[in-house]
Amino acid sequence: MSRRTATVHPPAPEASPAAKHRLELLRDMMRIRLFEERCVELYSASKIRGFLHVAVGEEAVAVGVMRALEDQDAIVSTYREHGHALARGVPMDSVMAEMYGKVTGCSRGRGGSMHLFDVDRRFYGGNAIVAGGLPLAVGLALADKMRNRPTVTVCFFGDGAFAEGEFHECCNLAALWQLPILFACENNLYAMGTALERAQAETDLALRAASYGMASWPVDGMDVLAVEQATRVAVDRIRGGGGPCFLELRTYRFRAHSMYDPERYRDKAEVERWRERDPLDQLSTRMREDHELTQEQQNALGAEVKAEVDRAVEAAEAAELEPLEDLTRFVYTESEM
Amino acid sequence: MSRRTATVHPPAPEASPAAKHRLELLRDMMRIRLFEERCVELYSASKIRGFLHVAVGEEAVAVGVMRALEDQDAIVSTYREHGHALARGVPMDSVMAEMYGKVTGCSRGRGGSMHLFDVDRRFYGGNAIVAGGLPLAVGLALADKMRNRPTVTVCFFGDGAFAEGEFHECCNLAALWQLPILFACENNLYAMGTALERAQAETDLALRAASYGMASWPVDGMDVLAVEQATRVAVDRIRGGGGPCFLELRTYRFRAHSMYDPERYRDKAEVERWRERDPLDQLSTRMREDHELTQEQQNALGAEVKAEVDRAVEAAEAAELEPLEDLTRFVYTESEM
Amino acid sequence: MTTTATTTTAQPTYREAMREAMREALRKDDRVFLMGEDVGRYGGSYAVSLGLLEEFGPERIRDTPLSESGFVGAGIGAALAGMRPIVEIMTVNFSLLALDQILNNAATLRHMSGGQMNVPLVIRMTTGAGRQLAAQHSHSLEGWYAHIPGIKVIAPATIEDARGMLWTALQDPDPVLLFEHGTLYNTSGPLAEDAGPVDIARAAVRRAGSDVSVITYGGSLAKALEAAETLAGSGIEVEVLDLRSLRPLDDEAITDTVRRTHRCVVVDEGWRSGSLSAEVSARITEQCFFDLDAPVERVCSAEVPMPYARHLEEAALPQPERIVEAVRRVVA
Amino acid sequence: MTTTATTTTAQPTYREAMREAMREALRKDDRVFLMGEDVGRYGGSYAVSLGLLEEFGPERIRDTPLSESGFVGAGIGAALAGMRPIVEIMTVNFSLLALDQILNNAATLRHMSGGQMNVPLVIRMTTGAGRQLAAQHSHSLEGWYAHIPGIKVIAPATIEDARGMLWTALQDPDPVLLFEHGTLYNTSGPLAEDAGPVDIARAAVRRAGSDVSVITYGGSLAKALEAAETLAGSGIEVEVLDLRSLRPLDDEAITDTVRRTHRCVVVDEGWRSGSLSAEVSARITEQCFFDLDAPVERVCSAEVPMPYARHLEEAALPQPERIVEAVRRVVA
Ligand SMILES: Cc1ncc(C[n+]2csc(CCOP(=O)(O)OP(=O)(O)O)c2C)c(N)n1
Ligand SMILES: Cc1ncc(C[n+]2csc(CCOP(=O)(O)OP(=O)(O)O)c2C)c(N)n1
Ligand SMILES: [Mg+2]
Ligand SMILES: [Mg+2]
Repeated sequence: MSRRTATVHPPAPEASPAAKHRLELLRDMMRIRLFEERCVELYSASKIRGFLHVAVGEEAVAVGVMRALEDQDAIVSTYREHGHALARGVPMDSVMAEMYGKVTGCSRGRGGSMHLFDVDRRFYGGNAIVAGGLPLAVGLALADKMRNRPTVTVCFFGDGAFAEGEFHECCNLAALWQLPILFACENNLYAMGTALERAQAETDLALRAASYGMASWPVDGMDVLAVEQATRVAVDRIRGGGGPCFLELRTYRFRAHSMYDPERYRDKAEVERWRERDPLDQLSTRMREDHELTQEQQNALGAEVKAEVDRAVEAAEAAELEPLEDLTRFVYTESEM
Repeated sequence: MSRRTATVHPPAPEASPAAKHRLELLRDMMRIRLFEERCVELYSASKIRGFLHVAVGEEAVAVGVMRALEDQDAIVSTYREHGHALARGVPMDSVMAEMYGKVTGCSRGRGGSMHLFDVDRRFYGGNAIVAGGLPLAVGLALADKMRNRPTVTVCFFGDGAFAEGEFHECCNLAALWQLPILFACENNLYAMGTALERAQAETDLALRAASYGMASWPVDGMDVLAVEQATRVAVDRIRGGGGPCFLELRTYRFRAHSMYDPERYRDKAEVERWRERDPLDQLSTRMREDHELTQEQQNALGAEVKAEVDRAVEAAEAAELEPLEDLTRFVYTESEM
Repeated sequence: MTTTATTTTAQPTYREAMREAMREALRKDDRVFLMGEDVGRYGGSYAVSLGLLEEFGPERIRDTPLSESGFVGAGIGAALAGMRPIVEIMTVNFSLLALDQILNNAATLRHMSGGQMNVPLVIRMTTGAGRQLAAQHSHSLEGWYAHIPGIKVIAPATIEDARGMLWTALQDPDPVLLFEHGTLYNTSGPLAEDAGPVDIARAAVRRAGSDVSVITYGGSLAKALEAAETLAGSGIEVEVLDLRSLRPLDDEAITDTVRRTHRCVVVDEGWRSGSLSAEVSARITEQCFFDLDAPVERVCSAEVPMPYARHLEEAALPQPERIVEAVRRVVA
Repeated sequence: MTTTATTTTAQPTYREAMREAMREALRKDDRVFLMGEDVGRYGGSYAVSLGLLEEFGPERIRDTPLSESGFVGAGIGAALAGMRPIVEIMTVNFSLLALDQILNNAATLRHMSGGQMNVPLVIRMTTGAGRQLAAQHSHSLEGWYAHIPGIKVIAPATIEDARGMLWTALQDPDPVLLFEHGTLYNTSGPLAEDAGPVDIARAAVRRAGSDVSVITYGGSLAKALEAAETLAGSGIEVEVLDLRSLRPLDDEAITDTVRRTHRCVVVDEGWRSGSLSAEVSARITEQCFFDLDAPVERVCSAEVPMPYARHLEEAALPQPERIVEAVRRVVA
């Protein structure tokens, strides 16, 4: 099972391993960015329907975390999970086909944007109930621990989940039972239109998680290298039997919560300030400064990724719909029905 | 509206106000103790059915907290609430009649032991869902705050409620909205058969409550004077607009969780150790040492309280059952039906 | 789902009618307040409360954290303390997180206390499918809620009811759950300038007919009326009854229409097994069995978590064509 | 509610039969584990798991904190990772706190993922009234759960089924909710030494009769059989059908018995409106309307949160006398 699908863009011959690595991170982030930007266009063109939540601006979190995981590790995600899926290696074709509701989609078109699944990659899906995926992650980690499997389960969730009781039940269970689970909190400062300080009595989320007695710390979620580094530290600790860890990944969503959001609750200036910390620009600038990346290479990379997105769209357009007579399949396991 | 029903046992003429006060506290605790001991007998005699949870050993919490409240304050309680009801001034006759399921009961016999209500005394009832009463308390406090009423809502709950998500949602709401609510946690070290350390990753409950940014501290729940004192401090602070407070009232239940509990999960020695700190004995001993109470007075007090319990039992025995034709009353408000 | 600021209009949308109903309640009764996720700054996830924050302020248009059990229970407590809360739950699926409070507290407190108190609370939520929101945002559980004694359940299907049911629900001393079907918000229709409160206890005949009764409610009403039009073309006169109140059910209206037409189809977006349509069918059997010329039929949703793909979602839901077929079967 | 340690016996109680079923499963399949509040040290709130901790240890007999949503969801996750969890919820009322996990996850994950996974989970819980536990501990919601596609719902009413249904449920690749009526635990009856797994898909005729069918399940079966005895005294032969599986329903068994007797009474401890009895009645109308000589009747619980007082609780519940009266009406 391979977590990466397409081959990595060939770096200049003299590139160091570190440089190669950064190039891969940049490339992974670009794949997410261009994929999601295209999805927004496709939504306006009514090719994609339902709710669409993009994570533009938060790509460093998805890429940094996934890079630090092994194939055997499990992931539980949210409804804002295109980036998590792509970074985990779910083929872009199957993700785009899912957005189209086609049978070639990673959930056969039954899930859509909020419910991407790929069990072969232990990607246990997008979950559209805030905090609803956390108990699943606790159970996955519990089973792996009972079976002495050296695996870590990562659960993504947003700052909004902190107000849900389910989150607290899960923190306690994970810490009480010392489960191999990484709580990956994407703190983008808003839950829909509700700013963190209007939703949480105590806004220091890492501190609150620490009150369950687990290792917990904040991370610059706009710096992919920092995210990867922090995740490696956490995952090593967890795999070593150290119990659960909590990472508060401080990030920001550049776009609206969903396609229906007129963004009345925050001002453009704030968004602009954060855009200056665009995780893609930060990394590419640094790589150019370090002479690891030329403008030409960057353009070529962009063109290559754009081509991948184009192919995914073409494939999705051409793909079949599931036959109507299959409507009631997958409610129960067929051998049993 | 009077919170006390019977008159206070007349203290010796030379008794100081402080001595009078302690005598009242002792008397209130004795009323609870003798009432509950009688309930256990009546259960064995099948006069009382359903679940019966007594708080023998925890009387100082009920009496100390209630003493520090005003008539306009509101109370939300649990299924282990006989003591809370009696200390709040719900007449013993109506509580005993409720245990019997009689129409003269404080809930007309529809609630039983776990659902004692007395709205005139703002006693919003026993609730048999662990942590289920907390959201009600948040709402009562919210309404009083919106109406600028100088009231405090006290919510009782056990250590077990800490694991329930509802508890955490309520801590956050109360602290975020700075509501006039007192979280009265009766930490008796067990949730049914589950010891605190096998249920909570972090067993310092006051510390965890503090993580919501509210004033929070532990109190010796076997010392009625300490409980009353701590509650006064908390209630003054809350009434003064200081936002919610949390008290961890460290206590212990001397008897089984309910009448069905064979107590396999704790050893007799532990129970015996705690019995040495019996809140009634502690107070009466101290009063005798301070020459505020003679053995004769204490015996007389016991006889008086026993007589009150006897009268309550007689009244309950003699009381009527609600007529069968009224079965479906009180599901909807009648003017509307 | 964009919207314009409300003005009382002759052709308001369902969304605007609901908003106007809330505005009226907030103006008339200072005990009324609205509480829920993103009802304020955001303007409501479906923009129903847009503009109310500006008019009534953050105390009465109260944004809550994501704590469904906590703030629904808080609504119950506030009602006990004399307020008249309107609690908004974004989508019916999330109400499952608050079900303990709704069933174990709101529905039982009056009875458990021997009638000492009542819970004058209104809980509004969006329900139903049809917008490709998939399996965790498309349930239609209003009929399921109608199983619970101690609460009332209403489902405004028209602009008049969207405008008029809320106030009446707020006058009710007991908890009322009000379900707004997500596909209705953008529908619009004529509304009298002086439109106001309407009763919430009785069903309403939305179309008179003598051949067969189609009993439905909420998001399925328009589909039933469309089917009735089609059938009128082939000479079948359908009477369409809009239940409006799912608990209690208006038995009189149900038996009246069945006694008139002797044939009945119940249309319900809930999953077929155990849906409200079963209760309606069972009651017809109990109350007018010998008036029936044919077995009562049901047109419900397929028993499948709602799929995302449009063609599958459409196939899973009651549609005018399926209603037409069912009617043709019962009149055959 | 005391009990003695289990021995395989010729006259086990329902409690002992359930315990033996769990012990067998834990022995046969090391993927099986039991998780819930007080299942270990305490021995189970109804002593069903008494002694299992000593035999299988705290990893496999796992006490949980009071976190219904958390540990039920954990059971789902563990099932996804290859385990075969048995999750015990003390009482059906508390399952409302876990309903989000049951409905939004357990019932939908397979479908949302396009069939990539399944959830082999068994959730056991105590249900029903009859022990004066009042309005927050006496619900009978198994029929309500039977509305949800993606899960199966079973209700063992006999010692054989208490002994045999669990293993079969654990072999099922999909989530199964198993409801144990609280009044059954102390009942006992003969059980073959070699008793083992039983099917969980089919209903069972518990008493043959030609005059009228009484369809019921779980805690009401004994009441139905008692009523049948009484009626036999006055020459009315009642056939008693035990549904056993509430989802899916055994349509064949239902129609078979109704076609034989042409008259039917459904007995269901759920609140009447929207109870499973409504679904059964509606299906009979749809599947054998013209075989009916009388309208299907229902005997259900009064629509009231369960009162504590014994006389009121008894009056609220289906009782043999009420079943007898209903049968006399339909055969009249
Ligand atoms: C239980 C529940 N309540 C409400 C919603 C509606 N909703 C969807 S996303 C969202 C905001 C969540 O914010 P956060 O957890 O910070 O994640 P983000 O969207 O910022 O990534 C809300 C309220 C939901 N999906 N589930
Ligand atoms: C939500 C819920 N889960 C489980 C139960 C069953 N139960 C009743 S009391 C109890 C223990 C509660 O312990 P704690 O909160 O410490 O209160 P205590 O009994 O010690 O006073 C349990 C598990 C319940 N009533 N409600
Ligand atoms: Mg956020
Ligand atoms: Mg305790």
